[in-house]
Amino acid sequence: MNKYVLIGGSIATEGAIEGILSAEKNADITVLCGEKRPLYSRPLISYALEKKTTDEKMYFHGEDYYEKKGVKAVYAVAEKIDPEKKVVIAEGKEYPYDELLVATGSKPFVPPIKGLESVGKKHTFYTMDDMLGLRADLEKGGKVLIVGAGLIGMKCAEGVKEYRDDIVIADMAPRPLPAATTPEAGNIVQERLSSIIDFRLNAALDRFDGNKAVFGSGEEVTFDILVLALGVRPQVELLKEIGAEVNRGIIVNEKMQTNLPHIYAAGDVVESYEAVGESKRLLQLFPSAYLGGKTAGRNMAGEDSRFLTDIPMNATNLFGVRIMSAGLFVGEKTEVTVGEDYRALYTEGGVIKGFILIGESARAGILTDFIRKKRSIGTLDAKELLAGRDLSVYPAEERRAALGGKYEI
Amino acid sequence: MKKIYVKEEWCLGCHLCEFECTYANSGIGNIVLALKDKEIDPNVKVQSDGKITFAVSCRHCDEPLCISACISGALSKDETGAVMVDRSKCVGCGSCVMVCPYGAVRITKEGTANKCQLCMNNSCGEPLCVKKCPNGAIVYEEK
Amino acid sequence: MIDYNVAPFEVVRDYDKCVNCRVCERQCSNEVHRYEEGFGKMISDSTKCVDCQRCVCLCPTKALKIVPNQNSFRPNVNWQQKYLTEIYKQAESGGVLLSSMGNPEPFPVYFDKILINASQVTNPSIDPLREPMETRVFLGAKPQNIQRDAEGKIVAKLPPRLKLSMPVMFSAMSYGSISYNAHAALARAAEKLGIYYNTGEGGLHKDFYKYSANTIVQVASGRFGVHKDYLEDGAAIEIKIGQGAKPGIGGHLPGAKIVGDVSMTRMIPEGSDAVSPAPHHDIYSIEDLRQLVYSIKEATEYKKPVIVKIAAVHNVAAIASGIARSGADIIAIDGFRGGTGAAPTRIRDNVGIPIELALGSVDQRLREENIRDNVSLVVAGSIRSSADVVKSICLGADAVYIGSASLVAMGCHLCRTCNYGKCNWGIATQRPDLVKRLNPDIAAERLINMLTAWNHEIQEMMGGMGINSIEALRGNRLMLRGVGLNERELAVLGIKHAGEV
Amino acid sequence: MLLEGEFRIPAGCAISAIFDKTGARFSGESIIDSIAVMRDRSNGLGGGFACYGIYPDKKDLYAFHVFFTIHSARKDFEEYIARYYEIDSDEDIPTRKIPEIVDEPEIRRYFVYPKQKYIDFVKTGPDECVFRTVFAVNTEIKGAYIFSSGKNMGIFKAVGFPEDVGRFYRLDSYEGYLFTAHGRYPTNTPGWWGGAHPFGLLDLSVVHNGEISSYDANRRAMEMYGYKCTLLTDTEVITYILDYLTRKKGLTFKESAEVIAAPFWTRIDRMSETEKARATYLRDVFSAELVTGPFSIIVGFDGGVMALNDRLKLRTLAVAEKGDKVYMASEEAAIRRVCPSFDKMFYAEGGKPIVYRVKGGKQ
Repeated sequence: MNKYVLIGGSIATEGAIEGILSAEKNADITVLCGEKRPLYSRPLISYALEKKTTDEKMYFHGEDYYEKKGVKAVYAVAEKIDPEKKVVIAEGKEYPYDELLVATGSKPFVPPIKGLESVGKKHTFYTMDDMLGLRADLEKGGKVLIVGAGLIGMKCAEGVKEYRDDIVIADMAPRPLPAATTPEAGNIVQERLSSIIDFRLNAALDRFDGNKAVFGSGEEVTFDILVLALGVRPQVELLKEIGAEVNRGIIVNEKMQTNLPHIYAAGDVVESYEAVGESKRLLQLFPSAYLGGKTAGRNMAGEDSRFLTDIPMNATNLFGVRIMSAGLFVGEKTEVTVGEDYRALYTEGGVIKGFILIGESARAGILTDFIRKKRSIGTLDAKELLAGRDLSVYPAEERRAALGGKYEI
Repeated sequence: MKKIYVKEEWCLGCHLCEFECTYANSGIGNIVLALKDKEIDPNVKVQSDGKITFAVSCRHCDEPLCISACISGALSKDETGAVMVDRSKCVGCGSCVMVCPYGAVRITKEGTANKCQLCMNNSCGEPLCVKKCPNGAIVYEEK
Repeated sequence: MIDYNVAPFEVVRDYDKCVNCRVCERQCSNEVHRYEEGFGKMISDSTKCVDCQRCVCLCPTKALKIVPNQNSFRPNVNWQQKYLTEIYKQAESGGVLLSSMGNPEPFPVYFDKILINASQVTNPSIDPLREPMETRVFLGAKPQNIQRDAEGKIVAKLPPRLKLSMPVMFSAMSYGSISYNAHAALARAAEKLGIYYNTGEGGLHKDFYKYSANTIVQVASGRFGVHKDYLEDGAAIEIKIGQGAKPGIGGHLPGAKIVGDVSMTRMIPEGSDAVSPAPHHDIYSIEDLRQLVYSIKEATEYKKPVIVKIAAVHNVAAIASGIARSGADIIAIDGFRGGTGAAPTRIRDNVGIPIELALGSVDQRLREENIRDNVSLVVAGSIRSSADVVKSICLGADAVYIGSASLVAMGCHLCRTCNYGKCNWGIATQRPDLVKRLNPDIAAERLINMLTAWNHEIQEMMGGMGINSIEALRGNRLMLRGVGLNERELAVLGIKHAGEV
Repeated sequence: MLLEGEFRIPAGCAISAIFDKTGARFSGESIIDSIAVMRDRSNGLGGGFACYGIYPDKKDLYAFHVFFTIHSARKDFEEYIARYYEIDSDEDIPTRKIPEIVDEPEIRRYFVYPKQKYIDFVKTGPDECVFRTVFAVNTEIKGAYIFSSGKNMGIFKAVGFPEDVGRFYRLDSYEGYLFTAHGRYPTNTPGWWGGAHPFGLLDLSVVHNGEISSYDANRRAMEMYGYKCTLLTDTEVITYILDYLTRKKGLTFKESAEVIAAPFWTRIDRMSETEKARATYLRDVFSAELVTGPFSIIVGFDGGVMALNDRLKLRTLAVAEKGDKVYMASEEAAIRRVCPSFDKMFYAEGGKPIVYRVKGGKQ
């Protein structure tokens, strides 16, 4: 019977467990969990901070998930992989494997900034521990500066809002969510949130001086609590040192295999096939991690499964503003604004490449499906698709089949 | 598993299913009290391509994208394979809406996800849209 | 110009219950209901209502009811309101009044004045749940002499006949007068039940040739849709001379209904009126009929029974006797309450006689002339229940035709406006959006359910009489008694009055 | 109160029969003993016997047994008969005066044969002549009633308990190869002599126990074929059906039984194709002659006897054999009384005819 070892205890690992078990009931699975916590959902930390959910609900499949699945959970940090002996060494102990998954995820990026050591209360915002630490400080009170207006920074701000109203978010970029959205969308978000958040944009950090942040412009911001949300970096070391092919992330094929035999990788740590750009890409998304992990798991258990429909996508809700996007923002752009809402559709040769919806976004999944399937929009009008959509936009036979149950879209 | 299927050639576009669905999930024992002067937000929606109408509700996919995208564990499959939603867990992020190819999941005005659960967690026993469809356009069967 | 017409019905909406779902609005082809934005409520225009009950049935909160309009002209036993309104209509239009389905006027319903017998003590009743209870019937002529072969064995060769699992068939209703889906349902049900349905004078749609083993094809005065394959496809061929709802009158299907497949099936151009002449223009006498019967038999190599259908009129017995000698295998008699897709109101309500009396005299007459074995008798014209079936069999019928009852099973509420072509139940219409409302899967199942139930009831009644085979019921008039009937009526029916020994 | 024939009487009954397979003749005494056992199945309102082989020296002549209930009737009858028949001889039927039998009519018998020109006129043979005469007399001559019309056989019946009727008619003085007996339990009538059973037409006689539910269907069919049901009794219509099927349609007694107590469709549908075709043919063509409801009958005919139960076997009929003798009766006791030890004994199954014929056929 195969021994499966999974390094990392998050979504990709969950996917892998489901994948392996779907192919091999009561398989022998060991999870090496460096974070020393049962499986929980990282994206929930901001909601927990915001008290939209509770700490125990963050264990979103229950604290006993591993037990329920019959998986051995070892709360230890993996330090080394020996591909010859086919063992993983974690905190001195050896864990032999037949098939190995590396889902080490990523860790927050903290650049070398002058005077950072002089800051008293500083946090990153990535793990449950980060959240708990930040929450402890927030409860004691104090003004918050968040450096980084990306998704993590913004969601963090939403959580912090629960504790005090004066939040400053600084970013060297000219607008919030620089990576996840387009300039147009970013501006709209900034506009709609400016009344709530004190944005400092185009603001490159120069140095810290105790409780003072000094920007290149000479502008100064004082704070009690600092949150650094400057993005994350894949933790590729374990594989890099044994010669895996690594770019920014570990390179895997559509079966989630690394170039090393019996070693798979999935989740935030990989650069995997992305269907819109049709190239390897570092996606670091929740569904990508889960489905990537599941694909890996199935292949580890001897099936032949390929993950070919992975695309960038994001859905979130910032201070009541719903932001949804998928695909790539390339090709011909069609924009509409309805009241405060903003919608944009990107097409290339009648095929939808991407979209952004701010505000109303009912049945957006239909657009996502067009992207995934590279289905031509044919005679459909992009503006109408943005105005609203339902099953009537699918080709009749596909729709009939879907409703008749013969075929899944 | 037993699923809801739509025979669009028999759909009359009468929209009864939408009202019966709302009633079924209202938790109110009387249809008038359940619907009178209320905005309805049913789990089944009658849609039309201009020529033909059809009632759309959750397809309960074998590999539901909504579940793989759900960050809160609010969406899950029950033992029968039906996709169920635990609204107390949902944080309303909208990932399910973003991925559902049928547009069959929505965020309600309470800010959490909702969808067809085959009337399994209400008192109807069988999906009321099926039971009340006047023309057999919605069926509940094994395929 | 003054509008003299008074809405016969009133739509009553309970606004406490109405939830503005607008289902009634979407379901009413007569556009009675409308949602009034400003008002924020549904409103109804009663003048357009035909009381088909579609909205009442579909209203999820049962907020609707249709009641007779209480508005009344000054009461007058002689000049009833109906006569006045009819005159107003004619004064306005100058046209013949049309209506549909059977005669609704208060003539006696003899079935309701006849009671059925049951066994007590001297002769045990039979429990259909424990003992066999046979309802199989064969229709067709009976051979006069028995042939035996060399070894003296009976030569078991019978004239062409129909085999029924129970003594009920679906009456002639043409594709055109009723919808494709209605025909589909009738055909499927007939096949499943082991009985027959009848094309009427509309021809046979190509899709339904697969039900040929359970199809009776009709040849009527218009000869619409009649061709070689059609005749050869039927299990039996019915020559339609007359129809209970409009004896002596031809048919008229307006061009509006002659669309697409209907025109193809009838083999006449789209949009042209389908006018069936009053008589067959090759049948001006009984001997002409005999010639048609035999030309049809020749054309089909004597393989199929030929039915001659007539309306029940005053001298029906003499006519039947003539037909029994014409070579026909089956005589179908349609009583004056028989339904129709459209008939002149005056004819429908004033011409013909009740089927019970017609049957009473025809069966007796054929027996007196010793020609009852030449033919089987099928009666029609408002058979409403299994009891009507049993009473018909006891009076001497071999089987019955049901038309209206089958439509009712499919949802018809006898609003009697088939002639408008806007049937909300998808039955008597060709409008695709309305036809769609009749799902043949459901309609066929309802037909099957109804007749299955009727058959159980027939068996219960037979068992009660100590009869376990339907043959023993045929013409068994001693099993019937009349109530409130006079000597003449009893004599014609050939039954005694209740209480007589 | 209406007389028999003016309305229909449901009746319960006792029947029995004794038959000699060799055709050897024996005294009518034993049949009286047999039927007497079942006294409580009768109520004194009718009893009678059919006796075969009792007129060996006049066996080619038709023996008319006639009741005259009014004085003028005999004259009318004899004038009528004289017109169409050669009358060989006629006499009062000898009876024994006993207190149990009262209100007797004038009872006579005539040995006759149709005149040639009558036979020529009717064309279909002397039996048909007699058939017509019986109906003419019984319907047209008030007060005259032919209750027996076969050759070398005779029916004797009266109002009273059968054993008394037997003694009244001196049955002990007759010898025949077949005797059938009937004791009657009519439920609502004084009963009259003509209404007692057996019922006969030509040499066919029927004793019947039961009440059939198909009566009017059968009656109206028979009347269409020229029979007149004057008594409105089951026995009468069954007799006519048998006469119609055997004499007019040429069916065998077994085939007739298959018509009267037809096999159920469920059974027919399981038969071989040829059998199925035959059975279907009989049921379809003679559907009006199917008899439903409870009955057990014993049919006497020239040279044989048939027992038949209805298709559901709602009445019992015991049959026993001893040597050349065959015994039949509603109750086993009635057989044991006259035949304490038998070779075999069985009960007639529903719808399965039991036919015995004299070795060598007709007498």
